[in-house]
Amino acid sequence: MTDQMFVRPVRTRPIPEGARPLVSLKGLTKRFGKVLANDAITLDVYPGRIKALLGENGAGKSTMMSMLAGRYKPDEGWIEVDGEPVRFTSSKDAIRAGIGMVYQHFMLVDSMTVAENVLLGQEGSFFVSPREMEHRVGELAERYGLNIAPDAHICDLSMGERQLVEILKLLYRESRILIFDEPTAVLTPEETRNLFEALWRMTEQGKAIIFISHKLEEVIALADEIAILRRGRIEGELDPASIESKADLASRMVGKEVLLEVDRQPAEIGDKVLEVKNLTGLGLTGVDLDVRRGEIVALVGVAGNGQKALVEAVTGLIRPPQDTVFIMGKPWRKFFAESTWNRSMCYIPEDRLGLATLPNQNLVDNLLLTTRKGFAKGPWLDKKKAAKHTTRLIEKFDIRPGRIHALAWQLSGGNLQKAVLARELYREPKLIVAEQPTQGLDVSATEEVWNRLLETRAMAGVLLVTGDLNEALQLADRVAVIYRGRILGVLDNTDKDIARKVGPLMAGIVD
Amino acid sequence: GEAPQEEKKAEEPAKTEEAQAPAPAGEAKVVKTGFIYVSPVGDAGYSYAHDLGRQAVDALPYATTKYAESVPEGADSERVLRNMAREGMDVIFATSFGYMDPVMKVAKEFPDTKFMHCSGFKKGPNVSNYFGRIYQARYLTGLIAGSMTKSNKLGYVAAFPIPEVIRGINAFTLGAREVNPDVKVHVVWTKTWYDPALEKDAAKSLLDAGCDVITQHQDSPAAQEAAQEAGAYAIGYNSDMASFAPKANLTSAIWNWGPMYVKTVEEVRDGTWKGDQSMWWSMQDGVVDIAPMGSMVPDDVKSMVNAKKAELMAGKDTVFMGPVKNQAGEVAIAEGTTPDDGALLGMDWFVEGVVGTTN
Amino acid sequence: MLKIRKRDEPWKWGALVVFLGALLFSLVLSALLLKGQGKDALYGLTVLWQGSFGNVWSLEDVLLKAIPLFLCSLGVAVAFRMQIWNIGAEGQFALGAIGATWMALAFPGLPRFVLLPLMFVMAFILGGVWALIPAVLRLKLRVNEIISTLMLNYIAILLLDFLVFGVWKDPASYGFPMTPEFTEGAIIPGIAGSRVHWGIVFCVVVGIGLWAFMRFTRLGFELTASGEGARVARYAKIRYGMLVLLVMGLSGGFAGWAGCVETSAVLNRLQPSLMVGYGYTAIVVAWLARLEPLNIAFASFLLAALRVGVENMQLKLQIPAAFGTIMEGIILLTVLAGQFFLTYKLVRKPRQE
Amino acid sequence: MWDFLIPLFAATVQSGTPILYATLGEMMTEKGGVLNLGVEGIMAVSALAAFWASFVTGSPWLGFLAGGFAGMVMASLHAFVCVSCLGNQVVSGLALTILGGGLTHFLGVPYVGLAAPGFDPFNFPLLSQIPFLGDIFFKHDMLVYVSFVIPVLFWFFFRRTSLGLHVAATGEMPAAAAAAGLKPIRLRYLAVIAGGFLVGLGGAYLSLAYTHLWTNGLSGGRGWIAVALVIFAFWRPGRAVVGAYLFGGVMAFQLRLQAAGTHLPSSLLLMLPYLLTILVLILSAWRGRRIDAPAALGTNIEPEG
Ligand SMILES: Nc1ncnc2c1ncn2[C@@H]1O[C@H](COP(=O)(O)OP(=O)(O)OP(=O)(O)O)[C@@H](O)[C@H]1O
Ligand SMILES: Nc1ncnc2c1ncn2[C@@H]1O[C@H](COP(=O)(O)OP(=O)(O)OP(=O)(O)O)[C@@H](O)[C@H]1O
Ligand SMILES: [Mg+2]
Ligand SMILES: [Mg+2]
Repeated sequence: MTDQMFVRPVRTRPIPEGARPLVSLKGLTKRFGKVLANDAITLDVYPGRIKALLGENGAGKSTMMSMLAGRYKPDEGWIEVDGEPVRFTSSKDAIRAGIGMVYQHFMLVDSMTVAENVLLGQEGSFFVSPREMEHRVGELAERYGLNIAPDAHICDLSMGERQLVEILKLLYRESRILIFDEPTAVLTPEETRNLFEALWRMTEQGKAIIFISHKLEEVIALADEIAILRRGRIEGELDPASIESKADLASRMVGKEVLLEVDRQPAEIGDKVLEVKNLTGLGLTGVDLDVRRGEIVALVGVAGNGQKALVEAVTGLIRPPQDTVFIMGKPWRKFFAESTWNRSMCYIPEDRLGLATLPNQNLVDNLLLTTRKGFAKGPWLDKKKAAKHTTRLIEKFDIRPGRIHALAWQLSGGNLQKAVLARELYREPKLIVAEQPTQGLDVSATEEVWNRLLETRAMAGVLLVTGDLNEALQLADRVAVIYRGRILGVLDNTDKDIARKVGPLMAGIVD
Repeated sequence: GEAPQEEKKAEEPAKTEEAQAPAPAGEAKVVKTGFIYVSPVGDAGYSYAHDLGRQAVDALPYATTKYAESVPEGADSERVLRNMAREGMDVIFATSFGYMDPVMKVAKEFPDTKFMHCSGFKKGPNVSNYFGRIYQARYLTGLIAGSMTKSNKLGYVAAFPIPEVIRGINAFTLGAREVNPDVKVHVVWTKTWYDPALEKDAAKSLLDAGCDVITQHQDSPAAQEAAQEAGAYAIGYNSDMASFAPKANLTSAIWNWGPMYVKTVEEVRDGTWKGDQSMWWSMQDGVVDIAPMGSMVPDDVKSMVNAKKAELMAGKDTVFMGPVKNQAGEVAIAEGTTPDDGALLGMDWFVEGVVGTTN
Repeated sequence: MLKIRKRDEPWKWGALVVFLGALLFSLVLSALLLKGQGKDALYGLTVLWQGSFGNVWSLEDVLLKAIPLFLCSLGVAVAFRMQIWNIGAEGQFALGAIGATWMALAFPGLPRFVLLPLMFVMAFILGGVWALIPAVLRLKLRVNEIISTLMLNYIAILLLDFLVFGVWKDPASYGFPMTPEFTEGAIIPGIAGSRVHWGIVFCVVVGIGLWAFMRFTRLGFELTASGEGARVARYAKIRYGMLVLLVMGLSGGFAGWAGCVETSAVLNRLQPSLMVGYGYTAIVVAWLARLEPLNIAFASFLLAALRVGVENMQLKLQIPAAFGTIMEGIILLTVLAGQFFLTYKLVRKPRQE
Repeated sequence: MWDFLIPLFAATVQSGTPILYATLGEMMTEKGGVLNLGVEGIMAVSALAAFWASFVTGSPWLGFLAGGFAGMVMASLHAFVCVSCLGNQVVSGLALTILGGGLTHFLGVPYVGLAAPGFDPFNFPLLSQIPFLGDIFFKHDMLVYVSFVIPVLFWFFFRRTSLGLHVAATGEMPAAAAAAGLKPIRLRYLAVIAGGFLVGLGGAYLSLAYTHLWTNGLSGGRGWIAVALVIFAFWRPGRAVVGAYLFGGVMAFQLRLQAAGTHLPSSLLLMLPYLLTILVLILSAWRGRRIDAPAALGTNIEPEG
């Protein structure tokens, strides 16, 4: 159903006769210590076309693009622009060669204005005038029909607007090759559509676009050609026209059969595990929400509409007003005063490395982070027992690398998420708050996380906070839409029209 | 004052070697002396004055000297003292008050070493203490300041409210009020012996408060500078500070340890040195003095001061002769009496005419 | 061409190698400095060695000096572990001395086995409270603890001054700033007649206790975990505020104990000369020891040796005492720079084309 | 009343000046994302260098520059340890303070108590004639007048030059700066070294204008106060001026209180600047604008590839 969300103007465009690639990668190899991130990659990028790059987590997509953007230097191989070999020593060289990149995490300075960010490094003169800079950027935005105030500070902008600023940066530099690393992860369907339209417009002007995404439907809808990367190697290039279905593409990418649908059997509904009653404050207005054991309630909305405050209030990171939040029937204060390490609540935050784990500690210590009370004997900690349980969890969840002494930062995103999940489920929670649990994960990891979450319904209620509508529809029993701190509606997933109803609500449109 | 600096440098290596070489047989006994100072020797100030004394000893043909500077008072000095004693020093001069307890401790461990402790009050079989009556010099400078002031406000930048400093302030005040009963002496404490920036600030605050003669009980000449910049007068301390502020410096109250240090070392050589003594040397002994007065001091003042100095040199110490009133206006030293040394050494009150507190 | 690579595994003996390298480097630099001053560098270093380890009494001195350093560094290390930058050990040391003195002066007649514990308790309390001020300021008002602890150092020293120049001044001291000498019961005795006192045994006990606490207890684990920040602590349901208070209280208490031991065993009274900067050297020690209690014992012994040895140099070569401080600074900077190699390595880059 | 206040304010300006230089220096460093707690040590070393240069050459201006240069040298040590070797910024700063203190004590011994040519107060033409203000601001030495200009330059640098923008971007988000084609490592070096230069000028002020005499421990805690003032000033030069003069004022005031004859114990009066520092931090925290701090302050840039 989500496949129809993006409709391309022209389905396929053949490479024009005699067209020369704008950029060619010639045998690029990059190692990080023992990891061979990129292995002799050879790839051509043609003007006026969108090339999608597909691959599992850790396949080496970002690494490859970072070399193209001058951030990393290749160990072997070289890059050719317009047929000429080039050597980039810094981003500046790449920018000069017309290569622009929008990183997975936006590279914007929050405290500066849009104009300052766009012109950073491109001011053109030693002395600058804020007024003049804003003028220049304003004109540029107008020329491309992008609606953005050049004097706004980045910290006041939504994710979609920030993306526009990133695009403005590339436009200002007149980049000919535009690289987008998972640009849609933080966007609403509406914003994604706008982005795609902007991308198509840019290809019409002869720009080449490289697009990295884990969302297969987007790739199928957008790309002129698809390159598949597996374990650092190019496995082959596909013509989107030859792809039969998402599942087909997925199995070609992973190299084995992948089911893309999860099997959601209704579970037995139990008591209320979370109840939010008329919560006003913390940027929220009159929020009512409840989650019962056996169901998954998805809270969808564009990032920055109050989800963060709600999640932090529920999970005890900030204090909500009195008598608004009840967990397992107990008032917030009472619950957190009495909560035990297991059989209560667990939180799977968006920030896996910074919040959910200790980056510089090993997996045992990271297991202990939330379960330490289970391994305590009086004041003492039983680390031996913890190590044993860690080993067991590593096996059960297939966390790689399978060593208990691996440090958290060494794990890939998917494995880290699995580790967090393993730990939190070990606590046998009654309420799970999962925030963007599959963001940045590839299809197979996503599938695994989804299945785990569905399984937990047997013992717990799940509050799933996500910006990915597809995910919400796949998993949730009920979907609550949040906009500007208000819940605009709670829809039952049995509703056939749900997909059509949620979109407008996310944009704040109530009929 | 660059000359002494170079001199010192030039002779040091030679001296060190000499000290290591065993004493040539058949010659008279060599007296090994050690000095420890609380601050760097530098070119002015308290430790510098002591080091001039050391140099006088060093010039003796039968004496060698060693010194350690910037030795913190307390536990560290104990170790330095012990090391010096182990090195076989015959006599050790510990020149700061804070070395008192360490000296007493180490002296017990090394009964054959003789210890001279400056400015303290404890003594033992092999420990004597000594100090100088710098208040006599202070009194003379007070006479000058009292004569020279127009605003009748004198400024005193002082380090710590300890008896030595308080005594100096009192003597200065008594001198000034002797020639000019309307004079008030304003005191600012810096709580540091040596911080030119702070001292200068303190002097400036006194100048701004209307003082037109500034003196200090500090180790740097910063106050002199401040006075000169403000067109006021200044009186130095420790050594002759005229060179730092030639236009402002009226005179300085100075230490001159050389003669007595030489005398002590002589006693050690001759075996006549005695422990368990308290020696408080005075102007008569040549240990304290005032530097030559500046040209701006009128001749009548000069001769008045010289007359008073002659009395002191003759052994007539009338600086604290009663009646002396305290800040509250009560008679603290009765008419016709002079406090004994014990009372002077423990002085912790200000005389009338001092503006400030002793804590 | 060399290039930087992150290590997959931490370098096993790296910390030791870096430390020894830093030591060597700073010795070479110091030798150059000596040369620059026209001294015989090799002789200088021999004298340094002699002064620190040359004979029994210098070893005794080193041990004596290592005691307050060790206790202060333990305190510093506990706080640093949690990324609380307590650089106020100096002030907490002063407050500990004040606390001990208070008890010693208030109950001079008590027997040793009562009075000494009383002094230790009060030193811990006052040192701890002094450290709790910045902790509370940080938690409730988000006041930067680096600055507040440092400012409290200056204030503590002036407070000590105020006391010994005022109410606690010994009437028999001729007005000089010092308290009366402690009674027998308030003095930590030497071990078997030597100058090394029982404080060293106390250090061993405290050191092992802290080591076990950090390594084997839940609170110790929580403390390290909180080092990642208040938010992570909240996430893990660790009582962050409570831990900050605990850690600062401990930190200040340890420094306070150092003050107590130094006043009681070495000075036998309170006087301003107590303050010689152990609190600052403690930071160097703690960092050199990578915040590990057992390493701290080693590092504080080493730095104490440096300090004592430098005095020997001063005496023999007329070198200013600050020479030791320079070496401390250089060692610390070198170790910091060298720790780069614990997580990264330089590899030869294959030449292209 | 005015007889008390005008000299007080004039003294305020003077004792605030070295703090102002140092505060701006630290602010420059922090704008680039590096915390340098070595201000105290840098000030001490540069005070000595300034003194030495002026003593040897007889030119106070050369001394002033030498102070700045020494500041740069010390700061580049910090930059090397933190920016290149990823050392802990807090500890490296402390090490610098320790090293600086040691170096000054060691190398300064031969100069203790010596005087070098320095800057003397003079009446600034015309401006010193202005009633009140002239007395307060324009009867000082040249370096005070220089310090009036620097905050303006500082402001101009960060608001009106591209280099300033680059430095600020590096302090906020080095990765973004790198992605924009800038060189964050170089920019950080620049910020730290330029900051060291300004701190060095503050040190030079101490030995060339404040007093013309050499001594150890000239900096006397001013460096630390400067670090605190940066927080108080919310990384803005205008507020740094206010903060520096506030401190100058308190230092001048407590001495004047003594000179006028107060009965408060001097120990307590001497605590005032330090108490004020804490108070100032409480006040700035109370206004609660954490966002003003450069976002990447205190974090190192990990090398890549
Ligand atoms: N800076 C680095 N240091 C060490 N290893 C790295 C570094 N960056 C990437 N790697 C490793 O290189 C491999 C490729 O990583 P890369 O980020 O390119 O993958 P990706 O395809 O972009 O994955 P994702 O879909 O998760 O974004 C992974 O194994 C990763 O762990
Ligand atoms: N996760 C956190 N993020 C930010 N600040 C925190 C965090 N945890 C604690 N703090 C700070 O520490 C202070 C005290 O923390 P503490 O853990 O004692 O919580 P509290 O608010 O006092 O709750 P209670 O008194 O109910 O235990 C808080 O007011 C806050 O300023
Ligand atoms: Mg990636
Ligand atoms: Mg609490």
